[in-house]
Amino acid sequence: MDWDWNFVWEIMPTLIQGVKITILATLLGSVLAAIVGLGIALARRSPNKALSRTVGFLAEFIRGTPLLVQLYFIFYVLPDFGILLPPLVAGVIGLGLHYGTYTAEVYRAGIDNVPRGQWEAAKACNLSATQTWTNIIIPQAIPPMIPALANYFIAMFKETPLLSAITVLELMNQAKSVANTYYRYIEPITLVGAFFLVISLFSVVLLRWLEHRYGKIER
Amino acid sequence: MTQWSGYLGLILQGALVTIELTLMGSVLALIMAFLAGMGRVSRFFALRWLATVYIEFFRGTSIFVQLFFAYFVLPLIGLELTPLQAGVLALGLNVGAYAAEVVRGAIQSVGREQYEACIALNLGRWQGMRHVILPQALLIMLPTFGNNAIELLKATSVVSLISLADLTFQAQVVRSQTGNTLVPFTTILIIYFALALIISWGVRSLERRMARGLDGVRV
Amino acid sequence: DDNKLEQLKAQGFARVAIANEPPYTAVAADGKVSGAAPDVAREVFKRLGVGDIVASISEYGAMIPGLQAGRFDVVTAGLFMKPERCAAVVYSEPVLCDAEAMLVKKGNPKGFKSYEDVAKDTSATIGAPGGGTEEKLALNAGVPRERVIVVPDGQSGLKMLQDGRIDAYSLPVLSINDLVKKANDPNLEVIAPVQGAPVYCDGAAFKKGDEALRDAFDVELAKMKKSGEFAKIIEPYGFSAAAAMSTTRDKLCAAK
Amino acid sequence: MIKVDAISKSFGSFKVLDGLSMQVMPGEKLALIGPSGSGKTTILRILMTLEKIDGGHIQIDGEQLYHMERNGQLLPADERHLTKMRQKIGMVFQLFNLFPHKCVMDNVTLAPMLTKGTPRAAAEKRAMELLDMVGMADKAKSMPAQLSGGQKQRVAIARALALSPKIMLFDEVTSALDPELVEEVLNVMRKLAAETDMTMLLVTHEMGFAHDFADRVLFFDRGRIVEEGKPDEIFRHPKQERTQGFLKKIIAAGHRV
Amino acid sequence: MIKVDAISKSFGSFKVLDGLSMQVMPGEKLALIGPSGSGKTTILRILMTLEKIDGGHIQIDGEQLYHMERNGQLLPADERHLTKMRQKIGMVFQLFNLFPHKCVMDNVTLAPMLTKGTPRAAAEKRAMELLDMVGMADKAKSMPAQLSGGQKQRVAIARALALSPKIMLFDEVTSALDPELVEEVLNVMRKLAAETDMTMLLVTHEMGFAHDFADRVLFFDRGRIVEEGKPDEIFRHPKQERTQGFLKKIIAAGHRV
Ligand SMILES: Nc1ncnc2c1ncn2[C@@H]1O[C@H](COP(=O)(O)OP(=O)(O)OP(=O)(O)O)[C@@H](O)[C@H]1O
Ligand SMILES: Nc1ncnc2c1ncn2[C@@H]1O[C@H](COP(=O)(O)OP(=O)(O)OP(=O)(O)O)[C@@H](O)[C@H]1O
Ligand SMILES: [Mg+2]
Ligand SMILES: [Mg+2]
Repeated sequence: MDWDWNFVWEIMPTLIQGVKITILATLLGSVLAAIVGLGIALARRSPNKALSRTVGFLAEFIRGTPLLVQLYFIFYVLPDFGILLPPLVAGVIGLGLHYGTYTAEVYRAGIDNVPRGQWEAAKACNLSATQTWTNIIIPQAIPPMIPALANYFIAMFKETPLLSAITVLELMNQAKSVANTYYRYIEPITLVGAFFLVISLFSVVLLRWLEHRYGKIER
Repeated sequence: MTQWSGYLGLILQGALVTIELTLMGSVLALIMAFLAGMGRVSRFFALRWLATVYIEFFRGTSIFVQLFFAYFVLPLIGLELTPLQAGVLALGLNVGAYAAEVVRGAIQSVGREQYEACIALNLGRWQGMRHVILPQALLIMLPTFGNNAIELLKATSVVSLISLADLTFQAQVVRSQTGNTLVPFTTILIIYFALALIISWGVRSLERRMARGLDGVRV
Repeated sequence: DDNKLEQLKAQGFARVAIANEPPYTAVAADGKVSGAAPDVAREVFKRLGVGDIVASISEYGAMIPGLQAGRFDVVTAGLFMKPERCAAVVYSEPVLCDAEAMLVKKGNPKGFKSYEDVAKDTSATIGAPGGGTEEKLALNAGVPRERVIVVPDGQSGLKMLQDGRIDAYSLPVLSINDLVKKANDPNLEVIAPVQGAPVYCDGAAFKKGDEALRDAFDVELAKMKKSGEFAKIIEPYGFSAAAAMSTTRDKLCAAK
Repeated sequence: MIKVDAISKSFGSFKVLDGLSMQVMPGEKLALIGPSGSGKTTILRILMTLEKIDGGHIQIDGEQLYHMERNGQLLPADERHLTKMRQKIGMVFQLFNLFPHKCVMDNVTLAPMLTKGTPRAAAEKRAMELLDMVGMADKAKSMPAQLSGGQKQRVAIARALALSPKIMLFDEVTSALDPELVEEVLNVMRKLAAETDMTMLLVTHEMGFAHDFADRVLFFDRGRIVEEGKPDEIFRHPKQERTQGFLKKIIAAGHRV
Repeated sequence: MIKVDAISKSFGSFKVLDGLSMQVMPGEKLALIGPSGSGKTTILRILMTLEKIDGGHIQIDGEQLYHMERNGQLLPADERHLTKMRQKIGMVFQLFNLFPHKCVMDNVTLAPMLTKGTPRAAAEKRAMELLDMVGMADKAKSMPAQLSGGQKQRVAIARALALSPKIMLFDEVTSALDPELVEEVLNVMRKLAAETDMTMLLVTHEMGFAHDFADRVLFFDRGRIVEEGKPDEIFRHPKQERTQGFLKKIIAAGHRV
């Protein structure tokens, strides 16, 4: 089967529509993942054993099961319990929850990687717990997290095609619908691949820069 | 009212397919990881370049695109693959690209002093790699390999989109036969989680066995 | 390629694409493939000397590309004949005929009778399988793309209607009836047939180039139609054999 | 004055301190020496409240460190009590533990501004005096990563002094430094000892310095004080066999005593 | 005999060695001293071929180290040539660099078995002799993580000796050790110096040991040899101002000379 450039130009506007939704879903999903992750990380550090264990187990469960199935669950099962979400919202929640369990690990590692000596020096300087967190720990923990968080941002971007399973008209779904209409897969799928590759390569460059800029603290 | 036992059989068949995919995909991923990971640290520019292209391409494009490409586009250019082959190929190459970076990172994280000790003892490059660097790097890779394997397990769910009868697919079938969404999806979530637990347990015990003696505890 | 039939005979089975949309196609609890279309195909192939069929479930939209990519030997899934499709694949003579239906909430609150009615109501959304006839009918009737929700399978469509995510869900009459029967939900209502929508018939669809196989298929199909065996297979599923025998591929493929 | 009364401390099943008691007079300069793992660091960390104790009591200037007296009862100290007690104590660490994201000046002013509410101008004035004393005034705007080990340690000393503690704890403050850089830090400490009347507790492997610097030397072994006395007594005429053995090894290893 | 002829070496724009020349006689024991960053480690690493040189030549026993003679032309050495030359040289590192995943015995036997094809039995017999010499025979089955620093360093010495090099390089082999453990390593080295006729190059901050051990001392500063001579000359009567200053600081820091 031959490559048809006319067809490519014909379907391009449709695919670009899809790219917009894909990017929107990624952005919203990332914001949610950043917040959910913080919640999980804090809950897991909580001295309340019941809370930290429960949240810990739930996070493990979400991390150990496929996002696709979780999306089906959110979209098709939750309505039985009276929670009816529009497709995009359901998708963003799915992405945010799933990736929140990953960002939680980033937060945890970021905090744990602040050397114990810093906590001790803060104590020797007689800083209170809050002062220690805001002045010593957080400023040192955040910069090394940035590349890791950006990494998950890119990973999430590449998982957005899953949202097509719950009728979100993102890039993959648009491509499929084009393929369904014209019975041609080669151009739409290749284009989707190209879109992903270009955006990913671009983000890899960004990521390298972030790593360079924030990757390590000089001690 | 519904013949759940029959449908359970269907889901278990799906579980077998999922396990099969995960195992075969992992083997392919492992092979690719070592080839590309060691290619990345090779002395030869061509090898380094080849490995980099492979890794960036497969990490850059989404697994869905790769899967659809393997399933729908490759046959058009004369490469016939069964759905299972297409699934294993896409999953293995995709996860292999991620794991290759793990291999590279682990090899490089074995301290420079170990390489220098090899030179001082006049070991050849391959001898040093084989007897000194890789055995140590392997231990560093293992936990991340475990995570990669779980990622692969989760990614198998997308093969349902190319009509491979895996867990997720069978859950869809059961759902459309019975009209019940909650039961099949809850069941497969639990099965996925159990499989993930088995993987991480397996990797942990392997790690413990390999780490014996390295931590100063008498064996 | 004239040897296709010989190849199938040699390997002992034919690979068919189905959709898991009862009563056209279905998968039983034990995993066995049934439904009117595969049953007809199984019988025809048996007569041609091909022992069995092996089915893979596929989305409607993926069937023709899959056929072209050599994923299946034949599509037996209620893929209705339409001029564009006739241009993409080669069809057998008609097998299953059905009109289009819409599933709506009890009392048809938006008063839909045709796809045009859906187009006119600017807040209405309609669900349909991606790449299926209904999607195209709705689009042709003027429903904008964003109000035609592509639904992966019947059960999802039913669920989305029940949950109020879509206002109507469109499938062939018999498929809708089957869904409604299983759902056992008094809050649903079927509108059948949809006004202005033609009655469609499907056929077994083969890859271009497999005309010889298709012709052989047609010969056995015609024999079965004549002997009444054909009716015996499809009528229990609710399809009318008379409807399929009253029209021809050429007519259906030429229809505008 | 510090009174340590029969404290014990275990890590898991390993008993690091075993009913240790000692007293330190106000203004006294004390050197803690002994083999690796004998608990020297641990006792300093306990005084800084970086570790909890398992048993025993510690009084500083007549006040309980780990306990509070309430209606004649001894209760475990709460955070407020600990904060109050920590004002008396400063500590300098082996690995400096400077705050890497803050410049030298901010490292020194942070604690006074946050814990005592000292206005920035006053805190910076005092910080300059201290940095001047340790010979680091010209590096006030540098980041820690730009400093050598010896310079870092001198900033760490200034930082600890900024809270004007009565008691200063030094844990092997020179052992992470290149030999050439050791002297500059020891000089600062000599000056400190000469110019202030702070109580100073010093853990060190620099026997020569311990000898010159300390009023009294404690020899630790396995979580107990095996021998104590004036530096001359301990270094020239150790009574205990264990002390003799330790010093012999250290001397053989090329350290001057 | 080692002949180093006008070699230079830069890291980026920083010139570490600047036209350095020196000669070492067969069997000579040489101590390299000097301030931090003066290039002592670098010259040892260059002899071990762990760093490339930017200019100059090195000959070992009359053969070029970094070059090969082919038809009267000097070409850069290839891997095969380097492998051949490395057989003459062994090195012991500051941080031991033992292979953590192999037991003591395997650490020592690995190189002879792989590079010389020595059969396991012969390699183990020789390893036991060497481990016995460094006093580690009873730990042959231990993993490195189970050893103290001094024990690790003695194994590292045995490992380097297993290849029977003619030249041994020691880079601050005791400076990572607890003071108490230094002596056991130095004893092994004394024994080695007395019992074998290996050429030995030693970088150290242990001036006392350098004094007793070396036939000749080189004082390095900024990538050049500033002064050289018999230990007594250098330590008691240094001629150069830079040497005098360095020794004064070291002594002040509490090191015995
Ligand atoms: N957090 C901890 N967990 C477990 N064991 C510990 C911990 N801190 C110290 N120890 C152990 O307690 C013992 C005493 O440690 P401490 O640091 O007080 O010794 P030290 O006298 O300062 O020795 P060194 O001269 O090596 O610094 C050591 O055996 C050490 O391994
Ligand atoms: N790989 C490298 N990259 C950049 N600079 C280096 C590298 N290795 C060494 N240097 C620099 O070269 C100089 C000389 O280093 P070298 O290790 O030879 O000094 P040294 O005399 O052994 O000092 P020390 O007593 O501290 O070990 C130092 O300034 C060092 O920072
Ligand atoms: Mg200590
Ligand atoms: Mg050095």
